[in-house]
Amino acid sequence: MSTAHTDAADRTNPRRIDHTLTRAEMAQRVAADIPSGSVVNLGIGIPTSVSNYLTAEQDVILHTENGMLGMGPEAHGEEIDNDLINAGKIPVTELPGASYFHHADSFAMMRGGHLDIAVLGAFQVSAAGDLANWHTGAADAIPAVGGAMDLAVGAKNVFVMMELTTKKGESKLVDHLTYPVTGLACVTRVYTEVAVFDISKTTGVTVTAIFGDTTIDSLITLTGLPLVDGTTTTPTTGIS
Amino acid sequence: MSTAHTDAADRTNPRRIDHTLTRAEMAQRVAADIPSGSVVNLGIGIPTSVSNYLTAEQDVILHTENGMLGMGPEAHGEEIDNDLINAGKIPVTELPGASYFHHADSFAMMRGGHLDIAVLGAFQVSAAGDLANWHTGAADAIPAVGGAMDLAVGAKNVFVMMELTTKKGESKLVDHLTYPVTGLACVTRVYTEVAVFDISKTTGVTVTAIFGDTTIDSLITLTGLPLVDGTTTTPTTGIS
Amino acid sequence: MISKLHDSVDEALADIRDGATVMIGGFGQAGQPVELIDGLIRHGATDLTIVNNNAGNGEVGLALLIKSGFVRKIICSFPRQSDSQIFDARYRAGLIELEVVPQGNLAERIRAAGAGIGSFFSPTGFGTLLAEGKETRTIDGKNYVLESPIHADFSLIKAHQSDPMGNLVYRKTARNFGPIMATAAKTTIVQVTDVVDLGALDPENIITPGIYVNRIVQISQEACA
Amino acid sequence: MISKLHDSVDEALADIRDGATVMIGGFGQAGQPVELIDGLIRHGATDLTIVNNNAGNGEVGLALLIKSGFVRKIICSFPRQSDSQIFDARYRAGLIELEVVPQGNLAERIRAAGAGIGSFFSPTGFGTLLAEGKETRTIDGKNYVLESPIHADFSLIKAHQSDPMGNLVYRKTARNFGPIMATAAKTTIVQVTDVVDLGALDPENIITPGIYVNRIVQISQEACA
Repeated sequence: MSTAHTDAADRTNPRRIDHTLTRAEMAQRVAADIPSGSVVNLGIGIPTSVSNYLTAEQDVILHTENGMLGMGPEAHGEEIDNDLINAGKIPVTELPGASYFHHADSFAMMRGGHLDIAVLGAFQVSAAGDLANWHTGAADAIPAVGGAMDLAVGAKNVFVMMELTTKKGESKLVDHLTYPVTGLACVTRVYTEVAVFDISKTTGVTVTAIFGDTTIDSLITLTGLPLVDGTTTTPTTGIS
Repeated sequence: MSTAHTDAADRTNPRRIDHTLTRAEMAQRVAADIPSGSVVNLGIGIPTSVSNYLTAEQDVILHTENGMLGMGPEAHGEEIDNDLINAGKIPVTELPGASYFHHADSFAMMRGGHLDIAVLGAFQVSAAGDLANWHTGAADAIPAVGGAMDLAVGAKNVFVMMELTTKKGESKLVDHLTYPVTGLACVTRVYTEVAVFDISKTTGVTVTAIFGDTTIDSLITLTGLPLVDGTTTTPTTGIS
Repeated sequence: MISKLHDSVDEALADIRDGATVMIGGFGQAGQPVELIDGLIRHGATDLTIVNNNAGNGEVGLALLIKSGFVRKIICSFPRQSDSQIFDARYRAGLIELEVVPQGNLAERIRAAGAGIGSFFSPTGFGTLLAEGKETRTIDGKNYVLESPIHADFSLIKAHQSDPMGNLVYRKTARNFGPIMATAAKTTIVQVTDVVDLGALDPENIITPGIYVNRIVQISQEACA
Repeated sequence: MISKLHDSVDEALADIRDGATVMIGGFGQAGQPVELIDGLIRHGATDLTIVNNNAGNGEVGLALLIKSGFVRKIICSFPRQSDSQIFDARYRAGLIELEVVPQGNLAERIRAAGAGIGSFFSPTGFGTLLAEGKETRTIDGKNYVLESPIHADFSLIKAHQSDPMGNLVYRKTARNFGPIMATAAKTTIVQVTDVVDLGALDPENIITPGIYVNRIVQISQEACA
């Protein structure tokens, strides 16, 4: 397990894959990394698609901050009930063992540290785990935050799913945020199409998986960060 | 209505009665003064007996701080259910429209000002409405407070039921408390066997009813307080 | 028994005065008191402060209330949406004041008002634009922002069933802000789909005890659809 | 599906270590987890901090735990009762530490721990002996005392029914501290009268969602009587 694999085409090593990931593959990878029995909140947008890849055996319990645990898949046709929606206001279903509660109880659950993982999108993540995902900072933007700040500080682990670069080619994993902060030192893992990064107060940013023709060196150049190569060591779950 | 009645034997004036009140009569008087539809918490001890004199037409809703609204009379025989008790840990019954809730919700209800009246016992009440009813202050006493401080600050109106004097003949309605305080400026009315007192920030202490051969002058002498004689004026409810 | 049932929305809303703070329940369509909002528009009270999760969608309901110029200020977590054009336009024109509050702080501040809490330290928002100017404190190594209760004059909410005393149950995620808004207002007005007899609701399952509800208006399912 | 059911009280309590803070539910007999308390006595962990409304009655349960010398400190609202002789004696002998907390502050502090609140301003206790040394503040003309959350390592509570995920319902006033204590501990252990199948509890009526419950032990009604 501790032998270094440098062959990008080595398909037996999930930490080195020979193509960059599609969004679906990213979601699939996030889903596979969620420990059995976890309580998870999937943010609006791409993170929602993670639910498509969770298996029944994983026994993951989905929380939606508008007041439900045990959320099931999106509702279709006659299943649709306008009183049963997720945080993205999309009709969903209810699984056995579900429960409903009001908003204060729902956010107390989050803020009190009772969710294992929140999966969120991001504009930027810093090397210290600071998250920016609520406000572009544009002068004419109308601020709107929803539950983003609560999820950022509340969940025990915050996983971010994002493209690593902006349309202009700038890294979204940065030394210091230039977008307005959502939460400080909260992100523990970042999934991108070219690599997965773990963020730790003690060891900094570690690349735990790498895809396509990306190299550690190219990531260091792109991000300007002193990245640790964790693609050749035994992985840990990194979940607290 | 505004004519002065000085004849203590005038039985048509409930504000001047020719005998001092029994505890039952005190409870009856408190019950009669509770406005229709009020939400009321009756403290442990003598205040509990007020419930015996509430009429069905009054539609009073009883709160018990261990987690219930719509408490009914004490349970007897086969009615007894050990999971259904009041704050004095006595088995009670449930009325139609009752509801149960946990301790934090129950005290939030109280602290948030949603109870109209709390009826409590007291060691002392001050002219400013300060209440002492939780601690004798004795050096060897083990302090125990229960919900007394929460009720004192939480209910919109705090009615006290007590004998006016100690066994030594000292007034329990005082200028300043000598017992440890339960709550400051919280008592709005005091029912005793010899008189009823209303306490107001603006007008001070007013005697609104007087019993037996008690006189305003004898009450002023006993309490050492500048009492207002309200036994000859049109009463107001004094309930906020 | 005292019944809190009112015959009409208009009667139930009659004493909402200009300048009132009004909480409106709902998250998306779920729990939204549509008929009460429409009644508030007819009622015409102005200079309102509205507390809601959003700032209106499309051209109806809260958006129409805002369009009518009745709203001086809105306190919400998520004003900007794809169809929040009415709010957006008035905000950009400087015609409406906005206080953006993280959703969990919004809920907890409403709860604090109903629970008699003076203020509380919340970890949410620390170090962000939304905490600027607020008192902060480090407690056991974690950073917090001091948040104040949000009180209201009126809460307009929607529930599923009520008995005549105002004991309420909700349906699924339509519960959302209803139970806490009911506790935070001087006067709570609820629209319900069903009114049931006293005693018909199981005391174990009542979500909002009737003492938090002042007025009930029944809006049949058909009218809602 | 992951089941949280344990076969025995002793197994469920096995990892409670010396020095732990343990919340124990119940108000009077209602909601008191009698079998779990007896198990805690058998288990023998010492130097415990116990959070309960009272400090034991008679010679059984919490009183016996105290008599056994296992309790270093108790946090409660009402220690002194007609039959609290065991606590009284140890307290007067200086053998047990006591923190008296007004009952509503006790409940709110437990809730704050579960809800991630750093601290909060409560009106209860202002100007009293129980607020001595605490920070105070006047907010909108009203006086408040700053109160801190009470966290626990373990909560031992009693509920009426559970499903295998730990979703709980309670009975009448036996609900009392159970729902909030379940949220405030790292590990919550519940004794229930009935275990029902997954899906048998109505999601609208679940009082404690299963994510707050770590271990379930069924104690049949007969054993409780």
